[in-house]
Amino acid sequence: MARHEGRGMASVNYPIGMNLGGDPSQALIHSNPDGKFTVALSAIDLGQGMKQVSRQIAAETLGVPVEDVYVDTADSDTGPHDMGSFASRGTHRMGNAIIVAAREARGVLLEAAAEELEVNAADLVTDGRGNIHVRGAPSKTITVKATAQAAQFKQGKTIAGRGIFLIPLSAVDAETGEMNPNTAFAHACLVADVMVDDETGEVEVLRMTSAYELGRVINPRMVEQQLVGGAWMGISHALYETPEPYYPNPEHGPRDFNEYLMPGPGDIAPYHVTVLERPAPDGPFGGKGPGEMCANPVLPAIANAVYNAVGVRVDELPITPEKILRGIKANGGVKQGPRRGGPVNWG
Amino acid sequence: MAKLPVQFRLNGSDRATFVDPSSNLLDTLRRGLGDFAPKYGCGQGTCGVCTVLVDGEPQLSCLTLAVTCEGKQIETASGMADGPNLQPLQEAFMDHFAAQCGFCTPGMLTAARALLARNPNPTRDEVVEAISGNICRCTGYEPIIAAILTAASAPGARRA
Amino acid sequence: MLDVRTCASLSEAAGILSGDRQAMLIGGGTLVMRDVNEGRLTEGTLVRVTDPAYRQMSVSGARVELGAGVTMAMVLASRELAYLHAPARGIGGPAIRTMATIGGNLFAATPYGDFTVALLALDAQVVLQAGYGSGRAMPLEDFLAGRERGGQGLVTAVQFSRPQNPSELFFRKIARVKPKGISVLSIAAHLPSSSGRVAQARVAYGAMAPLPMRARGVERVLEGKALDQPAIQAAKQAALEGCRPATDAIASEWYRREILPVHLGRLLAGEPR
Amino acid sequence: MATMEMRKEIFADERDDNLNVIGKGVQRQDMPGHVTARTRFFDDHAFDGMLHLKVVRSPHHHARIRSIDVSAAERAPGVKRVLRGADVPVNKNTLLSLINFGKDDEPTLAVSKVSYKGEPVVAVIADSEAQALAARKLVRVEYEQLAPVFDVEEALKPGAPVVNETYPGNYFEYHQRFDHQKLRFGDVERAFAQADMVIEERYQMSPIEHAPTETNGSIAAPEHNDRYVVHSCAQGLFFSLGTTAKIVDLESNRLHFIGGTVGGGFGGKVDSLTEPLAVLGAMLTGRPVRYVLDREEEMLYGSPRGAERIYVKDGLMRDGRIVARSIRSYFDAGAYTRLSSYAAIKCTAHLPGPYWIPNVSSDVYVSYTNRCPSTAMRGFGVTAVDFALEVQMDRLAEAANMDPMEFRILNAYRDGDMKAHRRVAKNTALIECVQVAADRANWPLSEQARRASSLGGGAGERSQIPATQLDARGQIGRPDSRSGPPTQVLPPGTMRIPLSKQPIMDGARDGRATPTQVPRYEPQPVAPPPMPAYQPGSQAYQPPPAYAPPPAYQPAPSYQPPPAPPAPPPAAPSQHGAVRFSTVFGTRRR
Repeated sequence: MARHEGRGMASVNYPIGMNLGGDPSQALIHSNPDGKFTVALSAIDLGQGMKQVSRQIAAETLGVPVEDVYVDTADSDTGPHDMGSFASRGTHRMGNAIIVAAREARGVLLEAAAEELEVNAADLVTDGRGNIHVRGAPSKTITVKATAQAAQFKQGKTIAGRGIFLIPLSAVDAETGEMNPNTAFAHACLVADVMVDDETGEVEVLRMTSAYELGRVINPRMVEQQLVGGAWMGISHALYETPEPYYPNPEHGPRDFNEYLMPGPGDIAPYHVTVLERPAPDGPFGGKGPGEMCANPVLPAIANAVYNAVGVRVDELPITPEKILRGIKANGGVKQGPRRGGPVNWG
Repeated sequence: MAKLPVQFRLNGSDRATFVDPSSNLLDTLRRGLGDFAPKYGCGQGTCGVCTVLVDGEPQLSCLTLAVTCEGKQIETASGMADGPNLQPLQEAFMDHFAAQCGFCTPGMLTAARALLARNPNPTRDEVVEAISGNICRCTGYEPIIAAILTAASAPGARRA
Repeated sequence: MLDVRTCASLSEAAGILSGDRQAMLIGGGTLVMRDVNEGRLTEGTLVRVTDPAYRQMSVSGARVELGAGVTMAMVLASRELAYLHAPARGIGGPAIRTMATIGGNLFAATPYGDFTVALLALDAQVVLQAGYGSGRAMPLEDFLAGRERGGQGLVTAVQFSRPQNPSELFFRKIARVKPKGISVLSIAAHLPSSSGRVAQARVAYGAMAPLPMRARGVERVLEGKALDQPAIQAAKQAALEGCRPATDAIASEWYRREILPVHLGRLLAGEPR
Repeated sequence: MATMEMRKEIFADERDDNLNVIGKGVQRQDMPGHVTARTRFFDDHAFDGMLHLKVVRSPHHHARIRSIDVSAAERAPGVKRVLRGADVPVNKNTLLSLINFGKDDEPTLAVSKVSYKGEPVVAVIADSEAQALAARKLVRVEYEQLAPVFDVEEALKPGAPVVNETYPGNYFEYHQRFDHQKLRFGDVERAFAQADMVIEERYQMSPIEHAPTETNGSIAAPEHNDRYVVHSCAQGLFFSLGTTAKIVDLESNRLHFIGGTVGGGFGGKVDSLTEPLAVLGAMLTGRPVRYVLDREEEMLYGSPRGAERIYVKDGLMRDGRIVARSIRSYFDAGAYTRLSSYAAIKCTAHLPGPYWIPNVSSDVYVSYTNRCPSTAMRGFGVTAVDFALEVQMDRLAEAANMDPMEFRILNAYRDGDMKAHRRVAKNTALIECVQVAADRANWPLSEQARRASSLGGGAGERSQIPATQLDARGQIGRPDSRSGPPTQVLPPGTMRIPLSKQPIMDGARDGRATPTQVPRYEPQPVAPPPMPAYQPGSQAYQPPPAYAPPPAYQPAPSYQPPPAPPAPPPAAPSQHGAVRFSTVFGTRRR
């Protein structure tokens, strides 16, 4: 028996939002009489965190504490049209629509505060803690709550906003494929260390080390959720999953979570991510969207690591123990590649 | 086919309802009694999202005949919090961001609760074993394992 | 529609099962309820047994008897049954183990049924009760051979001789997913030794044939040998005798044949999987 | 163990980090609901008198339906209604008809033939789930089996079984002209001839199931005001509402969709697999109807990420520069289009990966086979090709005798580089990711690689659009369409598609606060030379009448998008998606 360690890497980019545009998102925001805000959307939270991303973008734009904003999604009677949660479009498209809506609501809020403080609205700033004051004169202040009450019960103003974000649909040339596909791209590089058993073809992912450039990170804890969960899914796609294990032969499809193979909680590899932020010129606060791409580099990085470990190229996913074992036999044994680097430097 | 009465304690309250003889506990809790904490994920015993405690032991409610629960103590994730006060296990799940879509969370919490009741100081391997019947498709398990280990070391964790 | 009959005694249940072709025993529910939930089982009577004898364990004597309704969790809770903890832990996750019974495992279709593989290595007998009569014991292997035909009666218990030296029972389940996955294959080996030589070896496989099977070739070559490299090599050579593994969602027939000797060799050599 | 760190100093001059809550790891709004089990998913709603719907599925991969007998099922206990194809008001749809892309090709319930194992044929609605399951067994369908085809390349061969009558060649038709989507940039053939090495490999990704822990499903219930409330797991609420409104032929405002809290999707809940039948059931019974896929249905018939087969051919110089990349790939759509047509375009836009390569071509096909239709999944159109490209990159690095990291950095795209789809790259950061990952993995890089930057080294010559060889490969109706001959050479710098417009951010009345970056969105001005006098109408290869596409689909009235503003002739893209995609894709500026 022999186990062989190998190391592989891959680098990728990923387009943010629906290819070619034409995918509008709308948002509505309104305030209660005491300055607490509701964002009404028809966006979908699949677990990726749409509600919280929307909440933080709305709170930042409004200039109020995040606790003073709740996101209500999705009800087609109250939330205006949105294309949906796919194509890494949620943060980028809906985030921008929310900014538009929140800017409008903020404009009314500041106008109302200006009227109460008898100053010019252009001179007002928010402190993000529920107060509005004159720039450079913190003592000349009014709370968001008092402003909202005055706006609605005294001034007759609706502190509300509506927003849409649309990248207009663009065409594709039939003969050259020329097009305007996307406006923002995220980037990643991932290194996988694996151990391959040359008698059984089994692969253990020892650790993974990656760097992701995601534009502005709206919420680092949620980015971590996506990247860690996505890396697990990447291992799963690379080594385990398919509903057609003998594709294109359609037989032997799995019928349950026992037959559909995915890594269990005992198969987790230690993982270190470094996040870089190069803001997207048209993203909300420069945000892009990490949700989809985070599995992608794992697949080739593991394939390349397996090759480095035992000299077998598995070009058909998933990289099952059977395919590796067949490859080792076809090669007449293990052919290990060059060592690459030393112990990890996760410090 | 006549419906059969069934009565048990659900999260500390006596509850009774009528079921088809072949009804499973999952449907009985959800549609008969309105406790939506246990979820339908497979009906096969392969995903764990319907996990409940029956007399303190973890059981898959989708594979449990409702009539066999007569007189038993059933506990679900909706009964975990003490009023508005969260259990350390729930707080640890929050602190570790151990849920994304949240669909597996009630079953995970229930599986973890069964573990900590029996073994207040589990090793990582024991935590992994305890949730091995519960599928999570979002998190990669890591934050869930970390949350359970944190809860185990928290003061008052034994309550969980 | 489905009805449920609850029987306070084993003989009552056995009587119903032999008299009503649409009656089916429900133990822990892990097999039957799936068929109910997915609509494969829509008519007939589910027979449930509440007889305490059904869940009785006598574990301390030379002859061990486990009621068919004993669950994997009960096995795991028994210190006397430590030699069966590995196969019991191989069944599902904790919630499944609270429910899954030894009797049910005898009926689990390949690649399930790993506990049964361990029972084969222990030369277990199955206690059956047909109608209202008294029980009869039958070798597990014979029981399995007739399983698909059905009509053998109600399985009330399994019996086997307690291993003299529990550390001589080995079990290994090869799964893709850790810690809980279904079998690529499983191996159980009872290798009693007498002055350093194997005597009366019993080796069994799961997922290497349509039913859990005995590895008679391996048993033969190990008999009377010390567990040294040549013996292990001979066992690996003989490992595939009688195997008819399937191709399924977990692994192909080719792969199962390739790795069985590898894992058998590692098990016999005391190496990790 | 998982750890994450932020490297704020990189690109720091491009950000203003003086923000209040953006960038903070504050708790999720939905987390308290998750840990107390109070989060309500679509199925966590109780209705009095709720009925349950189960479908009868085809046991065959490909078969003609001879007869359907539902009489016994209709008489079964608890059964309230049995639905067949004839009961579905608009029993043919394609998902992207909502944006006018593609032809309606998929029935909700099969009528005359089934094209995949698991295709729904009959729906049974009963008081209880158990009764619906029992009655489902009583439906009798007689089939006459047909030869199936399972391989994407076999399906495209002449004489292959016709999977989908709407697309009788077993391929999605692009621009009403080609059997695939093309990408042409430079002259790959000439570059291959001049390259030191040419490396060609085949890659295959098998299908992948989304496997969310919550299966697809919905509950539809009659509401007051003669409307229907629908609790849905859809990933696009209005997408599902629109699809449902079209299929059940109901005005959109008579549907009240509630969702947004979904137990995982990953792309598998875009297809509206259950909503139309649940609503139709509620309409026809006057009762709430619940239709939830069981796990086996979800696994086998819940539409996977489709398989892809990808051939990559690269021309490589000994110094490690890639001088040409040619790709031919096949999306396995399964029996119906769903979203595969879109993925092929997205894939084309992604090529040749995040590298600057002066000569690129690709031919991306969508093939129909007799398997469950595939759909979007996390990384749609990109995941498989990234696998292929990055394994290929490993091969190339080895062939050039270079370290794989250094090889990536050498070939990485940088700000100002021209991409193969003729737009300039901006905001790139591949090199920095490689550098940081190498550092953290303790993978040594040369001084030169460590000094490289996405900000420099691009543009200049690399920003130019080369002269490009065009061809007629895959033109519909040509007998030798696989080896279509060269047609013409586009001069350097040719652009035919208008640059994208500024994003529209409508609604703001307050122009003062601009907490976000000002959109800088127009591509860098690349001075296009005068357009060549290219007249597509004058080309020799016009589709013969036999291959003329059927009349364009007219969207349902309730989904008529706003009228397109006046546009440059002929039918340039509008701002509102009102133009048929099939036309859009075929349009070029003249």
